[in-house]
Amino acid sequence: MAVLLSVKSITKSFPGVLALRDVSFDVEAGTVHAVMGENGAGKSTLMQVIAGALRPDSGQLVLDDKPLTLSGTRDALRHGIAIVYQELMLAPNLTVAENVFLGMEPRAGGVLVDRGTQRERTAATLARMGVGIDPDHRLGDLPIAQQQLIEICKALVHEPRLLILDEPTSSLSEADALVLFRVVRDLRAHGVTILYITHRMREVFENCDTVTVLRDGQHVRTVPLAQTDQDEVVRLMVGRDLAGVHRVRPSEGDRPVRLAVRGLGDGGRYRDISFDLHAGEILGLAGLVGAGRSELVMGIFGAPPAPEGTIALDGRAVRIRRPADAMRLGLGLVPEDRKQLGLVLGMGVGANLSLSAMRLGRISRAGFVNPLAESGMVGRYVDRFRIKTPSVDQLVGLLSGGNQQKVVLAKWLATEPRVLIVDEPTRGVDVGTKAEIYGLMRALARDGLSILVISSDLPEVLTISDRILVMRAGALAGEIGFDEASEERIMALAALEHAHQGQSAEPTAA
Amino acid sequence: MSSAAAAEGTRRSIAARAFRSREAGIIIALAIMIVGLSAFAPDFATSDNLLNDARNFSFVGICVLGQAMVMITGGIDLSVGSVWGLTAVSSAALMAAGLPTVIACLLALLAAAAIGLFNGLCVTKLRMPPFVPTLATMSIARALALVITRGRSIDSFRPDGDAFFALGGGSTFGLPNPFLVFLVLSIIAGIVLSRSVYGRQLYAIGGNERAARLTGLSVDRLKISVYVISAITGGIAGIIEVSYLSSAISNQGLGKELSVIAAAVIGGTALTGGEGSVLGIFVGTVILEILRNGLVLMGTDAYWQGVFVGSVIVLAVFIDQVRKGFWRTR
Amino acid sequence: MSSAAAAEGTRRSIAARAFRSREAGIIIALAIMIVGLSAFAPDFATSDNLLNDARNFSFVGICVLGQAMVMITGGIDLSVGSVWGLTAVSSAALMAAGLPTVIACLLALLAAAAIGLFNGLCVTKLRMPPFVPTLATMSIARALALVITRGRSIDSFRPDGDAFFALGGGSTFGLPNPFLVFLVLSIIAGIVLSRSVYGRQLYAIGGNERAARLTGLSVDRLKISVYVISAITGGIAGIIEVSYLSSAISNQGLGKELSVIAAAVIGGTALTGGEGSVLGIFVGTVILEILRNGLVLMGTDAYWQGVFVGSVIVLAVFIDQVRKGFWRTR
Amino acid sequence: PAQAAGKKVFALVPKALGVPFYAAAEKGCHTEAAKIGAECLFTGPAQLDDAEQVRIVRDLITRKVAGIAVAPNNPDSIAGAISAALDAGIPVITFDSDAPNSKRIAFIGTNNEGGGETAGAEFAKRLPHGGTYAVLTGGLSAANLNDRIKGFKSKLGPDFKEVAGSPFSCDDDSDKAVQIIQDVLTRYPHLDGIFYSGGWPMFAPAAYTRAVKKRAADIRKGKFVIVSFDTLPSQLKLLHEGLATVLVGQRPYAMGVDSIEQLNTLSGGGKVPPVTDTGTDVVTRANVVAFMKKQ
Ligand SMILES: Nc1ncnc2c1ncn2[C@@H]1O[C@H](COP(=O)(O)OP(=O)(O)OP(=O)(O)O)[C@@H](O)[C@H]1O
Ligand SMILES: Nc1ncnc2c1ncn2[C@@H]1O[C@H](COP(=O)(O)OP(=O)(O)OP(=O)(O)O)[C@@H](O)[C@H]1O
Ligand SMILES: [Mg+2]
Ligand SMILES: [Mg+2]
Repeated sequence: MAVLLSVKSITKSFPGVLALRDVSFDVEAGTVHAVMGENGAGKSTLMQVIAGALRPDSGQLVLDDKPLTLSGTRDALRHGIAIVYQELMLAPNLTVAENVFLGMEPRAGGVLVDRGTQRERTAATLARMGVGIDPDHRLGDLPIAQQQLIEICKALVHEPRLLILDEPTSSLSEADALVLFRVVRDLRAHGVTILYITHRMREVFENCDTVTVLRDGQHVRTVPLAQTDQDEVVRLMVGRDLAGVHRVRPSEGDRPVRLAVRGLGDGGRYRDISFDLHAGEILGLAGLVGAGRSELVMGIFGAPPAPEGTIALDGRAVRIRRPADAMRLGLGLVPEDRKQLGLVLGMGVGANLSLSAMRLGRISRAGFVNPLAESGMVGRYVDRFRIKTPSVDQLVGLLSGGNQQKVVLAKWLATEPRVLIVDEPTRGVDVGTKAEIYGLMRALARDGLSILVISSDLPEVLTISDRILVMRAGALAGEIGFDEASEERIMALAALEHAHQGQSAEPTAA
Repeated sequence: MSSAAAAEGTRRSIAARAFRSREAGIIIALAIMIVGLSAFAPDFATSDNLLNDARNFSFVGICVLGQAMVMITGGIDLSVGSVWGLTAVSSAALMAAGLPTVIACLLALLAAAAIGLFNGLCVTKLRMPPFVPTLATMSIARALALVITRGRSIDSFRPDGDAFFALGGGSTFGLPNPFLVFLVLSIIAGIVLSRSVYGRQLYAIGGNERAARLTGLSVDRLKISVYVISAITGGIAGIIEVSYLSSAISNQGLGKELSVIAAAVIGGTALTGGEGSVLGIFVGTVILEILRNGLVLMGTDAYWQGVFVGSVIVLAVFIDQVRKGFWRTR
Repeated sequence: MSSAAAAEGTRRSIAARAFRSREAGIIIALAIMIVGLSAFAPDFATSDNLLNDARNFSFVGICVLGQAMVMITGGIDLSVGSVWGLTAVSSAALMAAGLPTVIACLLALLAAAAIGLFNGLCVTKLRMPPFVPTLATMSIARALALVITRGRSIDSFRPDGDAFFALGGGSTFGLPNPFLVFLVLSIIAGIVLSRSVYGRQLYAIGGNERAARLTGLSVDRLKISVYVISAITGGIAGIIEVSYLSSAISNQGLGKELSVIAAAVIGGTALTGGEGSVLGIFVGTVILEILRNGLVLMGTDAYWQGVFVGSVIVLAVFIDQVRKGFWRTR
Repeated sequence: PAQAAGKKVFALVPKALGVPFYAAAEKGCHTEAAKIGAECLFTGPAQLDDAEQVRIVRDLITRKVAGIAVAPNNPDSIAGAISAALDAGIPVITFDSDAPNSKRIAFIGTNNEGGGETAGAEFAKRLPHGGTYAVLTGGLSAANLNDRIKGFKSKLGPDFKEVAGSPFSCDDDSDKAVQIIQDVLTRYPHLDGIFYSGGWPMFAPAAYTRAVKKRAADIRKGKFVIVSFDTLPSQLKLLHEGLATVLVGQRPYAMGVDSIEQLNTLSGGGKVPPVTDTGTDVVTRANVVAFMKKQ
């Protein structure tokens, strides 16, 4: 096959960080080319260089055997290179259609926006992707999952020859991911070349032809997937063998109920939800995007409090009016959207880490922060989570996606909670770290921490959950015990025909 | 609720119905005021008085249009009041120096535009927070106005005929000319903001500048343009006021930046950018003026007036919030 | 670059070394000014003159401390100038009415705090953009000051002994008392902002309010508190000024909100929240005052002064940007 | 409401609210109004702003008051409004500062230039050999203050020299006024005199006393001359303590009284003199005690 793009010894550094070091490899036309690597390996940086969003310090891009120097993203688009960034790059105050065509608006009479065309072409592209989103809907009102789909749509309307997808599935549920894969195959069929970044092994082996592995900003190897296997890829990424993560049967013997939720609902997004979370249990909460899982846990956490239903902690009924109450009761919530809800991007890693612990007086005395205790704690968590950052003062916003996720987790564990709710715990986290996080959660559970895990990544829910609840359209669709658990059963419950939606399954209280 | 507001803000540009509902709250507030005033101040509802008001709020109103565009990109322009003054005196001075009216006004507006350009360059190329350069030009433009007049008022100028004085003092079809100017500019601004590529891109910058930049918008040029526009609107207000007062003095437009920004904010323009509509700021402007006018008509104790002004501002915005609240939860 | 600034902002609160470097640029600007002035205005560097300056910038400086806290949470307080005036006249009026000095001042400060509370409640509970309620109270407080004085000046009050007058007029260890008050408050504010849980939470709110909320910070209560503090600092400035002038008049602190916000911004406080340090605003405050003082000492033409003020503001911030630039790219 | 109340409503429009000078005029206005059973409506712009003042006058026309007495911020811009009032049958007179080119029926007050000349004469008399002087003013564009300064300078001989940077503007802010005096005395320690076109620095007695401390002896010896406009209590006290040389006072109270009186006559169809000079008080240390008693 012909080489479409070749990357020639690209080097890129940021203040205090050498993100890419002399990276070279070829991308063959009409293939789906996976790029893998640990968090902070330099994947996004490399992609942004290829898409003209970043200028390399040195090195050269070659497109169709012609040297390519990009003045910016517009320029890249002109050469047929489109990118979907790892973080959403959309204006929440504009409509879907306006976002899709931002900077490339179809014009009527030279100056005015041709709304009709804009709307139609957006609708058409969305239809082609098989998503039913109203082009006139205000973007900010959509959940991230859908915003992610809009990002992809935004790249597609320009009919690129080279499409870069930077962790597109990280905020998509299994179902939406399938949509994406269909689109990807469809594009490949039409000769479009795709650079595909993900941390999910299975996606790579199911959808890609070739994989390029980066480690610490250096190119490790580019190999056709046919000639390799998961373990090798992992080894290439991590530089060592990883003990594969296996399911672990929960210890027998009835554990006391830690968190008891009864008839929780907000009348719309989630209704009449009842379940028990036992001490030291890891309870999975599966479902499609839009099932209302995030809203549910937010309701438990008091942000905003659920209008209907009751919550009991260790048998005592509790009123949780605001997150502060929840924290005081020993609850922790790692939110779904780390940028909007999890982190203060403008503050340093350390400051973010200590923010929640600070309030509980863990590292402060008489209202004043104890610098030693703080730096001590921060250091511990940065090591424990292997957070890749030049210094604890580095802006969280400048960390790689996965490392940001680690900071959010660490921040909440620093509060030493008794119940930890995690919404998409490993979104954008690399295999190595995933394994660590799973191990960590198990360890914490063993020490008696109760964990409620929302995950749209089926293998993930299966691997770590002792028990799985499935939500559908705002109601509990059912519960799956450890032994019956399988992807098929989960999908069956999660995606039942909409005839049944609305009516909720009977409480699953023990 | 700001997001809810923005939601409406965008919907507006798509469905005219929602457009109305976006500003419903503030319009209700205005309606209440009008009813109240007509009741307590019989002279208020007279056409004479209303026409006076229309003339009066036009000066600030014109500036608000420019200011709103700056605010939509997430900026702020404090220099507008001083630019107003500088343009006023310089146009008068140039006429007094014998230049033809049109030339004099154009030159004065050019000076205004230059100040706007300076603001824009500082904000974009030098990455300064908008507050800084516009605060600086606020002080500089005012000083230049003083330098030109040496504190005296310019009134000796006799433009070709009194046609010039009609601009601010005259009326057409029974409507005061300044109001007509304001009306026309508002319509233009309304279309530009809600329908034009340029306008939508301004909202995009206010909504997510980084995304706008990465999408290839020439953010800097767009930002510079709004500061220039804002300065020019300030200049237009100044020139019209000169023709209205038939005399220019260096402290014209003094402190007006506050009324201008206030009108925009009351009209639902967000200082954080990305939100705002012409209808909203129009209403905001009207509220502030009929408030001032109404208080005098009702013969309120001069010393207490400030209390009423403040209270009404809060009330108006409160009504707006309440409405949005209802709108959100239903 | 604002993010880079924030980076430093946080670093400061962790490593004192970086703290210094954060404000390096603006300090350099100040140094240049001082050198320049000492060269061109021989009288500038005299201890008498410097002590006068120290007294003069203390009034505004005290307000800037409160304002900065508001701005760090992403808000703004326009009412500070009027609260200053209201507290001034009401404390004087109460003393004139024969109340003991301390009681009178406390009551006046209580009134100020009430206004701050009102602002805070509007911003949090009613979800108003900070600009609106503080603009309203700016107008209300000023009007109340007028109502109290009916435009006259209050100077007949005789507080118990002249101890009260020493507060603003006297000196201790050769340093003017207002300056000492400012110094002490600055140190307290500095420690609170960089070391206390309270202060760190303010930065978090300014950086990402939703995240802060979800992290269990009682955002509303924190926000309300800063508006109250800002109002109280305004009140303190007012009272000290009364004791300095030994008379109160309704237009005290008129338009000071602008100087206060300007000082904060020049000192590197971001109107967008999450950034700002006491050292920075201290320097910002000093720059503005010695600028005014220096222009007089150099005998600059009165009409041109505004031009210099504006230019120096831009230059100071420019130097700061340049430095940050170098700092960023190395 | 004017008619409804049955009382005639006369409006007194100052240059700006919150200025002690006009507060005195308001007092006169109210007392006189009460005497003749009319109502005094005192209203004006929050700060010196001629456009705002024009609007207020127009509003008063709409409100159909029985008469308007205005102290124009800008004689030219007010002219239109004045004509409009007369067309509406509302008599308009000016007080404190005049608008000679307008249709106003009468002017009450000392025109500021005249007052300035008086001050200038006093100043020159006390510095026979001339000398260097500074001028402190409220706002560089305030017409009435500029008139006072114009008049003041017109009486100074060639051997008087104004220092660089003068006139210094304090924006009607006592605090800033005192600061400026400090700065000026630092810069020109051997200054021979200062002219305040308004009493601002002296409204802050303690601060003022400190500011001129160094030259206090010179003032008493007549080596350093301070001539100030206005004769408010705190100024008289300072003059008595020898911290000023001459006070030139207009008579705001009288202006308030006469304004209502004349408006009343006019609204009754009567005639009034085109110009009423309320005269100026010249207060020196010699007659200050007597003057204070008189008040
Ligand atoms: N703007 C920036 N300023 C400073 N450092 C940066 C910046 N962007 C990225 N980095 C650093 O460069 C390195 C590579 O970042 P990059 O985002 O490419 O990693 P990644 O492979 O995409 O990781 P992930 O899988 O978590 O997305 C990281 O150490 C990151 O902290
Ligand atoms: N695909 C969708 N179609 C329509 N509405 C959706 C969709 N996805 C999300 N929503 C909206 O968001 C609400 C719930 O979204 P939420 O993010 O809570 O889903 P979720 O189960 O948490 O999925 P995830 O957490 O994996 O994103 C829905 O009630 C709906 O209002
Ligand atoms: Mg990445
Ligand atoms: Mg969710």
